[in-house]
Amino acid sequence: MTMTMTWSDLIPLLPILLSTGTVVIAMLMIGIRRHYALTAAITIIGLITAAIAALVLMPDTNSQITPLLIIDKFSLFFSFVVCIAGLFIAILSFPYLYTLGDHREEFFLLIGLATIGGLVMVSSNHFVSLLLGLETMSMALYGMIAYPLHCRDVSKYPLEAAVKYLVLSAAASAIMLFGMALLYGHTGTLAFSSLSENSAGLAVASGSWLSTVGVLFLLSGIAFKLSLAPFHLWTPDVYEGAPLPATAYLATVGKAAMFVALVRFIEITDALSIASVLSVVGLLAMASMLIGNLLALLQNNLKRILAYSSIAHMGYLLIALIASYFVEGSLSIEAVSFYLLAYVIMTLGAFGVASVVSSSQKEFDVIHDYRGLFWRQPWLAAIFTAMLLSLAGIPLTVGFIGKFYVFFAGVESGLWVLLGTLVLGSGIGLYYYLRIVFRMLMPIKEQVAYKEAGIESLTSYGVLAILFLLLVVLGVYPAPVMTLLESAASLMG
Amino acid sequence: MSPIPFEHGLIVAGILFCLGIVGVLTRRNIVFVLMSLEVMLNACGLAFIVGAARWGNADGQVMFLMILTLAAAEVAVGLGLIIQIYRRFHTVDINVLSQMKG
Amino acid sequence: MLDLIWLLPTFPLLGFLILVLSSGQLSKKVVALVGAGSIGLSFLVAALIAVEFLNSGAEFYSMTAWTWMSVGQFTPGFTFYLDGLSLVMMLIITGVGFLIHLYSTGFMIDDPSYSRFFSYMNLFVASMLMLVLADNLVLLYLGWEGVGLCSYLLIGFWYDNPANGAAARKAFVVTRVGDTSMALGLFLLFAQLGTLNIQDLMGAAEANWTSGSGVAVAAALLLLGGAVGKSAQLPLQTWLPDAMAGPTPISALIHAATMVTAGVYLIARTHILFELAPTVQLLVAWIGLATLLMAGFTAMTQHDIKRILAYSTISQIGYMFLGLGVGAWSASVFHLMTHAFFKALLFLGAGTVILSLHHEHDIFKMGGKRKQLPVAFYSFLIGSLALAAFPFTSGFFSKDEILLGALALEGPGTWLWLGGVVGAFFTGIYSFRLVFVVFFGESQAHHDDKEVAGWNMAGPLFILMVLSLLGGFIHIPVESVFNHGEAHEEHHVSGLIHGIMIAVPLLGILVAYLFYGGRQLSADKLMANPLAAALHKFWFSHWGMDALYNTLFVRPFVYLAKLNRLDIIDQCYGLVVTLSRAGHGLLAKLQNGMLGWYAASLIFGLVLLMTLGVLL
Amino acid sequence: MIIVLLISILFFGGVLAWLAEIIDPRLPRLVALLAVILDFLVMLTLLGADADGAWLVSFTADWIARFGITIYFAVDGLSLLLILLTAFLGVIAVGSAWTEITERTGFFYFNLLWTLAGVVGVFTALDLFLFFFFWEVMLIPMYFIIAIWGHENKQYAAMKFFIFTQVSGLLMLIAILVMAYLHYSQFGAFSFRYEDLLNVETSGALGYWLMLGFFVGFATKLPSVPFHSWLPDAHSQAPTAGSVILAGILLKTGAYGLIRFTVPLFPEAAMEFAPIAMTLAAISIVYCAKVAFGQDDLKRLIAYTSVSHMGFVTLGVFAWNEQALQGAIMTMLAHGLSAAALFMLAGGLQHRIHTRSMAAMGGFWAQVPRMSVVALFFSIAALGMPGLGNFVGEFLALLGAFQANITLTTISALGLVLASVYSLWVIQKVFHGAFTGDSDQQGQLLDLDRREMCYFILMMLGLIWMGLYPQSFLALSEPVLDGLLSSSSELFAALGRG
Repeated sequence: MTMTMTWSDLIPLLPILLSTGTVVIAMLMIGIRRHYALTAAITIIGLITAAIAALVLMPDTNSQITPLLIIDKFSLFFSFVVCIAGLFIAILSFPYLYTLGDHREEFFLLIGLATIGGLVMVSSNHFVSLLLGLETMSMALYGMIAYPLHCRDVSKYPLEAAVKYLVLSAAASAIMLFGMALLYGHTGTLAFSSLSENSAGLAVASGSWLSTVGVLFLLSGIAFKLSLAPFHLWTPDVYEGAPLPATAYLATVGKAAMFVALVRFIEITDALSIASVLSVVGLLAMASMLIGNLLALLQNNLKRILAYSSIAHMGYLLIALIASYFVEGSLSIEAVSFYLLAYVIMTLGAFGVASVVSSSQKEFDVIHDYRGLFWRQPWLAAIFTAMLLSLAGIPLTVGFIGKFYVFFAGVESGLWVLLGTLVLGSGIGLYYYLRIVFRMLMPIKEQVAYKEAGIESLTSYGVLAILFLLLVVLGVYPAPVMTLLESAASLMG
Repeated sequence: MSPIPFEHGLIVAGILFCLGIVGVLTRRNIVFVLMSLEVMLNACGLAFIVGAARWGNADGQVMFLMILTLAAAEVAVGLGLIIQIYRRFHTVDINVLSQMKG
Repeated sequence: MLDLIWLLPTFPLLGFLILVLSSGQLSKKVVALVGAGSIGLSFLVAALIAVEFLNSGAEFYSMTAWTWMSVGQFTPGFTFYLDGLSLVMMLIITGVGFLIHLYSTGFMIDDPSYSRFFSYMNLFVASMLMLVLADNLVLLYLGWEGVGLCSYLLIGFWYDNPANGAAARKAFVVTRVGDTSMALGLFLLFAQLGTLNIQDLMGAAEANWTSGSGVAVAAALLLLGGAVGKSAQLPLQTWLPDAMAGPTPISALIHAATMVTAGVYLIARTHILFELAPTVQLLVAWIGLATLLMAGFTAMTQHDIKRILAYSTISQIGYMFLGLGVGAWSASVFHLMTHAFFKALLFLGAGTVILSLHHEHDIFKMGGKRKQLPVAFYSFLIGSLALAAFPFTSGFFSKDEILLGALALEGPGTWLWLGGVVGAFFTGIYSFRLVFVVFFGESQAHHDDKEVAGWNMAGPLFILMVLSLLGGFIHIPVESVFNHGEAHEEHHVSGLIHGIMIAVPLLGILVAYLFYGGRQLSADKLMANPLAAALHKFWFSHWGMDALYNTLFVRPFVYLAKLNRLDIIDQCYGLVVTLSRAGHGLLAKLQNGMLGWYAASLIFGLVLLMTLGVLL
Repeated sequence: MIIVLLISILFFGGVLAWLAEIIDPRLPRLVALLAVILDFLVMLTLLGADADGAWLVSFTADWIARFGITIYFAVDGLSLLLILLTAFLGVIAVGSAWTEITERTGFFYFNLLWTLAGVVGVFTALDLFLFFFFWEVMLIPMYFIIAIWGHENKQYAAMKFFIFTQVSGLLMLIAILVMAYLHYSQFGAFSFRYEDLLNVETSGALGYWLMLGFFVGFATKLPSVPFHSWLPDAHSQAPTAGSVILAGILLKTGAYGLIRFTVPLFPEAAMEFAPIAMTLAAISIVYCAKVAFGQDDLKRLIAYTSVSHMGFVTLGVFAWNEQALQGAIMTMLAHGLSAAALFMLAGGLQHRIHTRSMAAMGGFWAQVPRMSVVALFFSIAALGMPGLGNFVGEFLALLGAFQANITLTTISALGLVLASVYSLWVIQKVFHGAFTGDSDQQGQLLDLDRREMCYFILMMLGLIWMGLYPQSFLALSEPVLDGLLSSSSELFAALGRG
């Protein structure tokens, strides 16, 4: 293939281009005249168009744009997910930042930027594009995490969170890069496709010490970004310190995009065929499931609980990924994709509920703040409960279908030990999810003064409603999405 | 003159990388921590250059450029945050940033 | 007419329902009418049926009301089966039952929960009739449990005294042990022979099992377990004395005349099975003998008028078991009947005494009541004569037959006979000890007490007196039931034997007289002897059986139950919780918020992966 | 179709009840009552249905083609009996909550009806995915019922209940998935349909493990030792209606699962496992009877007796012959009524004297004669008095089990004795003896009112009917059992059993 690009190549890139355009316009807009609502509107519209573009392109697009990006059903599906997630978070952050003093507009800029990074990551099959996407997103995230910093009355510790995230993720990136360098040194290429088999017959899968060490370095870096145990320590602090929308973004898009890239890398280069890598991934999965759930067990801070539970969920996802190595067919990739989708939906929902009652001045992120919510705001509580039950993998919710998928993948490839751990983990998980639910069911003693929801937060309620619908519909009738994913996943595996 | 063998270059890069790591671990002054991160990143860059030299293709150099930009950006943001830290705590010791735990 | 047999249990059942549903709204008159009347009606029906059946000369008659359940080949039905044996039983139950109900209408008149009493009584009679009329063992079991339940309810009738409740529970649980063994017997029989219809069962057993075969022995043993439970024989006899906590008519009806003899009925009913298991049958005899002797000894030491009668009941049923054991089937049934007469008489008499003396039970607090309580006196006199088998009273004939039957048995027969005779001697002693102490000698207290005995109480007593005296001449039509295997050959017994059997009870009575009547001999002197005292104490506690069972079963069970109140298994799950909490605490410690530490963990993870990568 | 109707009546009835609260807080209970009664009537129409093949009625629709998952309901005699029980106890439960539940009535009856809907789904779903779906669905509303309207220690109880059933459920899910996958590898297509999975060849160690997966799932719900420890807490903490549903119906889903799935799907493995299962059953019977006797909390006591009684079901199922199975089923039905009634009585007492501790009770007979008679009746039923339903069940179960395993049956028979011990102990402690309540309660302890009486009388009649003419129930389940037995008989013959 050539490095040159034709105009026709631009069409598949539309999602990326559109979101980039959005950012540029928003930036100019801010430069000309600060207007909160308008900036938000631009970002939202831009992301919507990008999402639509991805949706339109999805049915029949499968092209390698330069060696860097591959735009196929799989990447487009996740481009769509990323855009929508970004969109929702943008909508949610509108009321959240509403009361923040000045300079509120740039936040949407950062969301846009991060989204670009995410889009690049999900469609990258080259180390360069992976690095670009990843770092674009990370840079934006630093900004988002530290965002409320400039105004006096901010409850949480954005600074601490930002610094921790900056230093650690930079270190992680360095480790990842070193792994890339080793692989490059071993095979002489940076493209996944040629990593699998190159002219010199030096493949990643060849399992020479260089490639093994390289893959392990790479994995460590990725494991950090996915906050898999034992690389998870940063997660709760950053989640807690960051403003809710940033946390939501980090937790959803940040994780999802990274995982998609990982899937692509593994699937194309077949890195799991290295025995040691396979077993290491397996151990990562087990450790994440157990440690994540155990850490969340008696945690009282909602954000931290979700942080820990995300660790566990990444562990669950790894099971499906490992399964993809054992069996033919696309089932396990489907499982990964569906679970990611489910994970994004329910995590967004959970953070969304928290953010509609919170503002940048006062966040309600201690589970005790939600006592009696069921009797104060039944619908909000119902949504929250649904999200938590979904995270716990109870039927009628998308989370159950996701878990079902993972179980099936695991069963297909006979990963009994991992499945056992999964059962154990879920058992522990139930405890802390139900703890929150129980708080909401408690009779109301004294009112917790939530942020009074003005007209500006209507949209975010709308978002929650949509997420709830998705949760239930996909939980009860997932067939259409399944067929879509089946065809998308069949491109790999 | 004969080219430097691939392994040697890699070993140098590795040593550099480890130095960076040691720096990050041992330093409590956040400025030095950032510098150590730079060292790590540059170690990667070196590794890429060595690889490029081995295979005689440009990808390595391209990657190095990317790494430079990345490092620059990291530092930019990092320094911004350091200023904030200094404003608040009048110190640049990283251990002041330990209010969240458990 | 015969097809009206279903009416027998129905009348009492209706009575029960009426009394329960009315929930104490009816006046005592109506209650009495319903309560006693229902039994009276079924006695009438029973009598008519009996006449017709005997005239018809049929071997048996059976009618099916409906099929209870049909599961595979297991198809017990609500089927009534009438033959000589069930005929006798049915007449005893309805007849004596009616008299006792009649008596109760007077006896219980002051009791607040009058109708509750009669509802239980009616339910009891209904179940008892079910028991004896059942044609299959499952239906029999229904009656069997039913009477147990009623016995429980009636013993605990005065529930506000916990002691009565305890006695009632004891009675139910102890008999339940027997019942369970019986149920197992049923399971075994069904598993082996594929039916529980008694007649088919007996046929099949005879056809398939050789005498003394293991299965037969096992089945017979299990049934025997049930029998000893209900009939208060060794080793399950301990409940009966306590059962005296109930109102006296109850003791008369349930714990003397009818229910306690159910065990005898069961064995007689399934006698073929026992004949197939000679060892078990002999065991029945020995159990009977041991029980009658033990109870005899104990009866001589008791003070409580009802407990004396209770032990005498145990001992008399011991005779019946002895008879069954030696194959004198009809003799046992005969004794069952006569015993029903005179023991009911005695209990009702006792009831009159107790009622007249304001619920005084201790015989040594009575005395000289001959004039004061004539009706009771004559009841006791006649009853005791019959009980002691005074010549030509009803008890004499029946006991005579049993002992002769024992004698007829080769091998241990002689010993059994001897034991029986010794028992008869004690019977004489304790029965007349009672009479002399209560009705002769100088009066202790309650001088002015008038005898409470309205017509409805006196009437039944008179009838029972007559029956106790002349019951011996009744002929019970049970040959057709026991036609096989009965010790028929009328081998001649020497006059000496007869002499002994007549003399020994009289001797007993004489001894009783010497001690308590004429006071030529003094029990107190006897007591002075430590050995005798110890023996007395030992016998008084009925050979320490209660204490034994308490330490063996009751206390350990209660102790364990209390000990494990928290359910050890639940605790184990608690352990899991503790573990995961500990794990949480441990891991949470690692989240110390130190950036340096986090970076270190990052590197540590890297190194870990490397090492794993190298190792694996 | 009619089955879908059955379930949707309850689902929408629930929603309606919730909405009705807006109009009047006393309206939901009415809505709920009507919904359940309507459901019951619709079920009765099924009695007339004539079987097409194995099922009286069945309904199939596509759901998730990717995995060959279908919406497949079917009803046969067995399921019919159980859903009838469900609806009947549903009525009773609504009645028991009538006055007890005063706050958030709408949401309460919503949960109540959804639990019932879930249970009906469990009893009728024959696509194992669908089955599992309902299996989990019925838990959530139950969790709410316990967690919101429960007593002092509700969070612990609700949590324990949920986690136990969930974790065991996941094990079952794995087993189900393996079955579907085996079907794929043996017939080339995923399927969760009952009939399809019956054809799956499951032999050897794998089959054994799968069977265990199902067994644990069901034994936890049943519950059988050692998975029983959630039950005492759940029962004692739940509001009366909750206990009624739990003891009356939810436990039965476990037994149903054993009969419908565990043994038929894995005959060989089940055969191999039978001795262990029966041992567990015997232990449940005796052990829990003993623990029950040690309790002071009345509801806890009854809860343990439930475990003890369900032991007879396990025993019967794994003895796997006609008498035993019929016994198991009768026990399920009879225990459904008797346990429900006992819990209602306990709840009634707690409602009156605000404690469940038997130490604070005694001599209530004179105070509340009607209640005492009712209590006496049901304790007598519980201890297996002939002429009442429980006897038929337990007797048949033991009768059948005896043919399978004499020793264990003998041990289990001890349960009959122990049952009499604790039942009579309760009567003695609560109703007999001298009045020990607070003196101010003397005389002002309310007896059962007309409404309560009519529920209890309904249940009494039910038990008497079962006891005197069980044929009308046995007849319904007989064809089902014949089918099951004949399908496994030759295998059993090969193994020298049955």
